[in-house]
Amino acid sequence: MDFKLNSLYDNTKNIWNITIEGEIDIYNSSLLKEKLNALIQEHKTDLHINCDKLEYIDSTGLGSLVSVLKKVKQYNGNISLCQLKPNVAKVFKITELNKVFVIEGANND
Amino acid sequence: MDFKLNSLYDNTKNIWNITIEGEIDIYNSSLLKEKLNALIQEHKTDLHINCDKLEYIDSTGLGSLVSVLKKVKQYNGNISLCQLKPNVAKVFKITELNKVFVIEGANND
Amino acid sequence: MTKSASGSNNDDIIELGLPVNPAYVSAARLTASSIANRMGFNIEDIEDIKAAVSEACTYLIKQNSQNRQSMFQIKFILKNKFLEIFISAKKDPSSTDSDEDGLGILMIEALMDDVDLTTPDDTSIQIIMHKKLR
Amino acid sequence: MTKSASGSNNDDIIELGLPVNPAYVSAARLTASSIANRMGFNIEDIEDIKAAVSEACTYLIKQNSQNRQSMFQIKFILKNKFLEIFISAKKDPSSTDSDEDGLGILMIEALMDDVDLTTPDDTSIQIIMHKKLR
Ligand SMILES: Nc1ncnc2c1ncn2[C@@H]1O[C@H](COP(=O)(O)OP(=O)(O)O)[C@@H](O)[C@H]1O
Ligand SMILES: Nc1ncnc2c1ncn2[C@@H]1O[C@H](COP(=O)(O)OP(=O)(O)O)[C@@H](O)[C@H]1O
Repeated sequence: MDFKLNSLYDNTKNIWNITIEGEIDIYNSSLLKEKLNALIQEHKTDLHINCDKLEYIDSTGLGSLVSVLKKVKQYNGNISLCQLKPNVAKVFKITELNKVFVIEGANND
Repeated sequence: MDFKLNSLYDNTKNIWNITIEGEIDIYNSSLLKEKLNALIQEHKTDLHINCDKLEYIDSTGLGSLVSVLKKVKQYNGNISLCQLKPNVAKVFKITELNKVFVIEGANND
Repeated sequence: MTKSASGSNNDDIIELGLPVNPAYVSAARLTASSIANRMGFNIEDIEDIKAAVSEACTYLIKQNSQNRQSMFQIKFILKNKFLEIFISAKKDPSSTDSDEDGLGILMIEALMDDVDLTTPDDTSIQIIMHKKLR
Repeated sequence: MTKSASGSNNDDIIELGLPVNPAYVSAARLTASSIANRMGFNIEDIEDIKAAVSEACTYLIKQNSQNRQSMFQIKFILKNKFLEIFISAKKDPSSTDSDEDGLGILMIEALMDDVDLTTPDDTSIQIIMHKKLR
């Protein structure tokens, strides 16, 4: 019931390829923020997050993503998310954060 | 949290190939017994049960299997189970039912 | 389980008491999901109920930052055509909503058919929510 | 969550009340699994705790076949080095163990470090079980 974050810096495209697995809630959302902030300290680039195995994210997890996005915007970068499960896509939609992040491709398994 | 049973009669080998997915407990174990009894009424043969996707079975589910096994033994048939997950293999072991059923190959994922 | 499968005309009631601690929100979520599943909700509605219970717990934790010894009380009641959920906890006398807390409540309102936030007295908060069986 | 992560020296306590009905045994199992996970048990021990709670509920249901309106009370207490679980329900005055019921208790004994079955009075049964954190 925790989450796992894998990251790989793509040298040629100059982007962070990230996958997040598991569940993000008030128990671990500050850790998500710390891990993403560490990445953008290393390389000030766009973040591509694959959410294929992200089972759940709550309001505090969304808050962490928004906080990181603010920093990314400062260097004119962006955060895109792909392969969202229906329940995860839904929380982005109802909070209208689907207009703030770049959301690509659904995951309807 | 329910279970799904798929069955396919193998004509050439004269066996029932069965897969059970999900969880079996006091809520649905009598249904398991009914479904297996219906199969052996149709063809009095050995039952090969693949437990690859069986997440849980309780004492009442084991009771259902034992009840069906008694009927299968009457026509000198057998029940074999394969691909048991560690927790499922464990309940067969602690109840010593691993000596009553034919248990083949583990599933250690 | 559909209502008739319970073999009774009375409402089924499930009660869960948990420490007001972020570590246990996942347990509340999982219990809610399991109950909603048994009550016959479809997959999308189960996810909605799960998320709404989680957000309600999170909201109450934020209103109760000074006292980690107290407990959530969560009560699930299966009425004839809908699930009713009561979630309550103590609140800090000084607590006020921040912007971010509002996001959680907004989400619950979008996910459930009816939501009510009450303060039975100065020291506690209760969130009541309904989801219709379709 | 390890003991120190809870930020407290007191025992964390989780309480769950469920209708004595086969439909809710899966909810008890899932809640137990989620709590054991948070308390830091390893995967094998989580499965053991889950199965033991499930078998205890099943045993109590069988001793209480006449009264589907009553409730299970399940209490999880995280002590310093072990998890203690209390599960109780009403029993039928007439109920006696069948062979098959014995299988469930035998399984609990194999899965947990310590099990105790008591009848606080003629109308109720309580199963108390311990699992050590390793
Ligand atoms: N804080 C609470 N926690 C748990 N259950 C509650 C709480 N408040 C009310 N209930 C339960 O909800 C049900 C209906 O409550 P109530 O608000 O009095 O209903 P109504 O407004 O429909 O008359 C009752 O069964 C009561 O036990
Ligand atoms: N039937 C029960 N249901 C829930 N909790 C119980 C029950 N019996 C005892 N407890 C709890 O277990 C803890 C220890 O109980 P007790 O048997 O009195 O302990 P000990 O034998 O160690 O003195 C107490 O916190 C008590 O609240």
